[in-house]
Amino acid sequence: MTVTAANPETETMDLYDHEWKHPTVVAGVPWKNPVGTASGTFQYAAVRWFYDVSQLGAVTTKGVSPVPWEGNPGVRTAEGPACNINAVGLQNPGVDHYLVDDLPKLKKIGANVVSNVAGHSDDDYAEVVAKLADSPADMLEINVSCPNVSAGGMSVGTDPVALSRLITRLRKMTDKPMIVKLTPNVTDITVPARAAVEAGADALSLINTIVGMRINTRTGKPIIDHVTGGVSGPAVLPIGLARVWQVRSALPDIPIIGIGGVDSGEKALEYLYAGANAVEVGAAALFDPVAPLRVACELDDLLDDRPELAAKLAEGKTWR
Amino acid sequence: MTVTAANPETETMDLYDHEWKHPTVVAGVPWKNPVGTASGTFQYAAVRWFYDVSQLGAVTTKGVSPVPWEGNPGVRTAEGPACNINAVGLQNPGVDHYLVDDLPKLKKIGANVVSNVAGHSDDDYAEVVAKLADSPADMLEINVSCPNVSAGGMSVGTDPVALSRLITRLRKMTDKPMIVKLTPNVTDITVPARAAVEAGADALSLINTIVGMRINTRTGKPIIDHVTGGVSGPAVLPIGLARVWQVRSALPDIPIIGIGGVDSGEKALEYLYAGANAVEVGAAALFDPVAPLRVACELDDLLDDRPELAAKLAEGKTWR
Amino acid sequence: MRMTIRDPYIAAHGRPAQFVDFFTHDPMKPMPRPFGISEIQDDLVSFIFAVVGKGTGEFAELKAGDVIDVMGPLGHPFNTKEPANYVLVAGGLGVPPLIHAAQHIAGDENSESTAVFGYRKNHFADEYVDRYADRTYSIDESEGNVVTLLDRIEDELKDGDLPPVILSCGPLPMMKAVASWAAKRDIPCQLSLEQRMGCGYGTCVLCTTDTVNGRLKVCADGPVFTREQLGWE
Amino acid sequence: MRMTIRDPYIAAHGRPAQFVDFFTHDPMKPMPRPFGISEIQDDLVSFIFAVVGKGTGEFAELKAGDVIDVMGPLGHPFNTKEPANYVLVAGGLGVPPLIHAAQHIAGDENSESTAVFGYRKNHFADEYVDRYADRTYSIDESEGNVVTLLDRIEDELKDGDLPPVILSCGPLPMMKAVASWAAKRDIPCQLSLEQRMGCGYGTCVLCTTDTVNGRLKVCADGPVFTREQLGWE
Repeated sequence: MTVTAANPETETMDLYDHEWKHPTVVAGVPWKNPVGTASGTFQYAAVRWFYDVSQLGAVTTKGVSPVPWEGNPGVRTAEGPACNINAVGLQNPGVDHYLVDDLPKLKKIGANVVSNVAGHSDDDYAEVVAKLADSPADMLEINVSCPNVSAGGMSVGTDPVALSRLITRLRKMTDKPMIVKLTPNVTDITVPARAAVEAGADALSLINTIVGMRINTRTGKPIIDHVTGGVSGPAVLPIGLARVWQVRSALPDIPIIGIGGVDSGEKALEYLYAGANAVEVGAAALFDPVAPLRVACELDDLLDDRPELAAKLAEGKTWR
Repeated sequence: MTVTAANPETETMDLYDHEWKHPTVVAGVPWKNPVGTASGTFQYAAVRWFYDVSQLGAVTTKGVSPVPWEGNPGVRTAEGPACNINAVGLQNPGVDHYLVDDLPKLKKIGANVVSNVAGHSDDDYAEVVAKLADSPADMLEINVSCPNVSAGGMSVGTDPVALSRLITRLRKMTDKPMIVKLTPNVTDITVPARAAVEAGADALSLINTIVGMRINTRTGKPIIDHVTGGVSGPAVLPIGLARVWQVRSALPDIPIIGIGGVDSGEKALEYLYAGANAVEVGAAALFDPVAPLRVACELDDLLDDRPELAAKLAEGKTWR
Repeated sequence: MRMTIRDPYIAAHGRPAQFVDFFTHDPMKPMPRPFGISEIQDDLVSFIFAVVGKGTGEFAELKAGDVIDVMGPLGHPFNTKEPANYVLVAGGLGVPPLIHAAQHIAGDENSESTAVFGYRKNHFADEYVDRYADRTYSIDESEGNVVTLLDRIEDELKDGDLPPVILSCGPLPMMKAVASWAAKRDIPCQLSLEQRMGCGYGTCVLCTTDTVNGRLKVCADGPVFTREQLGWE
Repeated sequence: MRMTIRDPYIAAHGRPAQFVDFFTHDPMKPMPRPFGISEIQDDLVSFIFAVVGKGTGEFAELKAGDVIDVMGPLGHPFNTKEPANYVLVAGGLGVPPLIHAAQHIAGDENSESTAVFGYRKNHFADEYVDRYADRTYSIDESEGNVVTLLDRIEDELKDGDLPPVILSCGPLPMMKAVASWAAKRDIPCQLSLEQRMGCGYGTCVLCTTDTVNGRLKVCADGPVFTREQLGWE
């Protein structure tokens, strides 16, 4: 396969023989570097052709539910200015398939695996976490943006009471480090952030996608059959940075994984200065399969000139 | 002054001699075309050199407060991918100055003027609305995104109870059509939308800017002295469209002015199909002074091929 | 628009119905644009596309010698291993991959091909496919559609030495009609689907289609599916 | 980097300390980049700038004959109407507008100019300003700063036939030091401020500075303010 990445810098960097200089620690788990994949944009079967994913700080796999989910029908994506809009609806083959397929394959090659958990009810989440509790997954990430019947059909991430109840329940089921992935579609993200941490979350990842849509001006109809979807990509960078800054200001000690618009080491660095311990690369991998590895290499080199920041990260601390 | 606009189409269109074919009506007020300026990006003294602003559907002036406001000190702006981030802090010379300067000048040239009202307390808003009630302003637009002491320092736009109280109070003070400009920084925008309409708003405009920030990776510090600012520009288009779609779905009859990322007639059209009666052009005017007029001309021509939509707009109705 | 790129890898490995992701140079349009391969000569790979927006518009403005970013070949090709009379049924922008299919089959002495192309107006691709197909039939909207043609040549297909196998690409209603026509006559039918795509290589799950085996990715599980897989009757 | 554009309007109307907004071709960077005019010859306008990011980097890669979008001249210029010995005190990227000031004053037989430039290392602008200024003094960080120079030439300024008027542009701490030096000696002082800008033409109110008359726009009310307006002592 001919792979020519969208970013010309890729061609001048040796991505495939990089010696990592600046590791980090997230909620007690060592990461080779502060860069992971964002859930929903990573399928091992597709990505393994492009690079050795065990070289990343972490691999966050697609959300798994207790049973296979088919996701949304029809057109699931539209493009916005400098962004992608997706309405996959968390299609996945279910946790049982994950436990015998993606997870063992990723652990076999030595990847640091964050298993993302999805559910449409508190019981859904509990069922998945119960099965992952004894698995070789390194960390769990709870996706609380899915519409949830236990929260009246709203996403648990927008309802701090429902969120607290859910995380309290899951906390009792596993000692694995548990990350809660927050949605930005709230008035004040520090409210669910605090609720998650007080209920036992070991770390927070943010932001999930922002609700958006496009319209086909030839038909006058929404491009995506589900009408709205989640916006991700370069366009959301300033919004993600502000949310990380806000949560870091409210919660000085909780590990934070910054997500949103990271497509270069420079942008990853912005998240670290905003108070994140690490970042995840999402939409950029749709435009450039090797983006997560490239970002990790770029960031590793940028940290050479920032020994103070690098030293803090190495100890699991952050800039702010 | 040499004016070469960023959009090459400008050069091939005659913006200065356009006969408007497709008017609209917003809350009973006729607009020559469905395109206005967005508050905060329009200063008559600066824009009048570029084009005849009376040719726009409406001119929404910068927010005015009871007394002059100095806004935020230091660096107020940063650039994001395909967006601007601003932290002006509503600097303005106050309502008394507005009543003897911008407003009479705009009315003298025949502009359709929407006067944007800002306040840091309910009394602030009331004082401004009282003075504008007897003015020649055609419509009022209430900016409820400012931090407000009457809402405990939060913006009234994020607190439906405080919003309802404020709009109920202002409603009694004037018969002028009153638009409430909603902030997107809420969990569910249909809640403040409904609160505003039930309290007497004649129309809604949305979206105001989204909280965002950038960091200078040389210093590790936020670029804007106020840390966060409001994101506007092409990047926010999908988010604005989704909010308009949601509000239109919840409130079938209220006039809506769509704002966010409009820099072409095509994008204005997306808002109209999403359910807006009109649009406002904001950040695009920072990159291209004639953008509002250009968008109006482009949209007017695009509506030629959409007689059904044009007919609805002409009657003050919408596509959805 | 016809565009030809020099890429020895894609030229050597590209098979009919596979596609190549093209990246715009406009960062406002970050998503790749997938184009089906329409012809391969030595290390040159050709594509035929319509300008539908500013993304594809950018490619229309390329000049000879320009360099662009591409990724491919992607997806699973038509299966043309069995000796057969491959009936290449295409409409609209489904035509280019079937020109490539004709070219590919022309290199296989055990099979032959019959092009059945439907156009809106201009029979733009006949000149290309004529070079490879053993027979070319085409029709435009003023006369009918591809099913009109299939009805016309049904006896000919039946009476041929090789069993007919339909390979089809085009608008969904056309492909469904073709699949239905094939089902009634028990003719094997492979369909190359179009869908609004994301990454193109199988990671984002943005382009799916419903099959009897569940919702599968068009980019990585397809774009070619059999009529049976799609459950079209 | 030195860049020259052909623009008869700007060439005819541009005055010292006025700036021109340059637009990138990258839609990800929609904000204009303001550059101060450094020299005007016939209908050619020159700018000197440092590449500080990808926005300015794009301009560094332009080739002769390329066309770019600009808007200008913008802002209020230095006031050089009164006969005086204009002392052009600049540092870093504040230097280019003062080359233009020297050029402008050279065309006025009633005034003269004295360039006082501070550099980090390389005295890059001496060759340009020498052509226009009546006297040029420059210094780099190894020897001191512009105030060192001002102290050195203080007597010369006092004893000259024309009264000294300081025009200054550069980093904020430098300009404050210059204003303070001028205040103590009762020398008039005009300062051209730099600020992160938005529109450049006065509509967005993103670039402000505190003055005794309140918070004013750098782009439209400035960039030149007197020491008294700024209240710097």
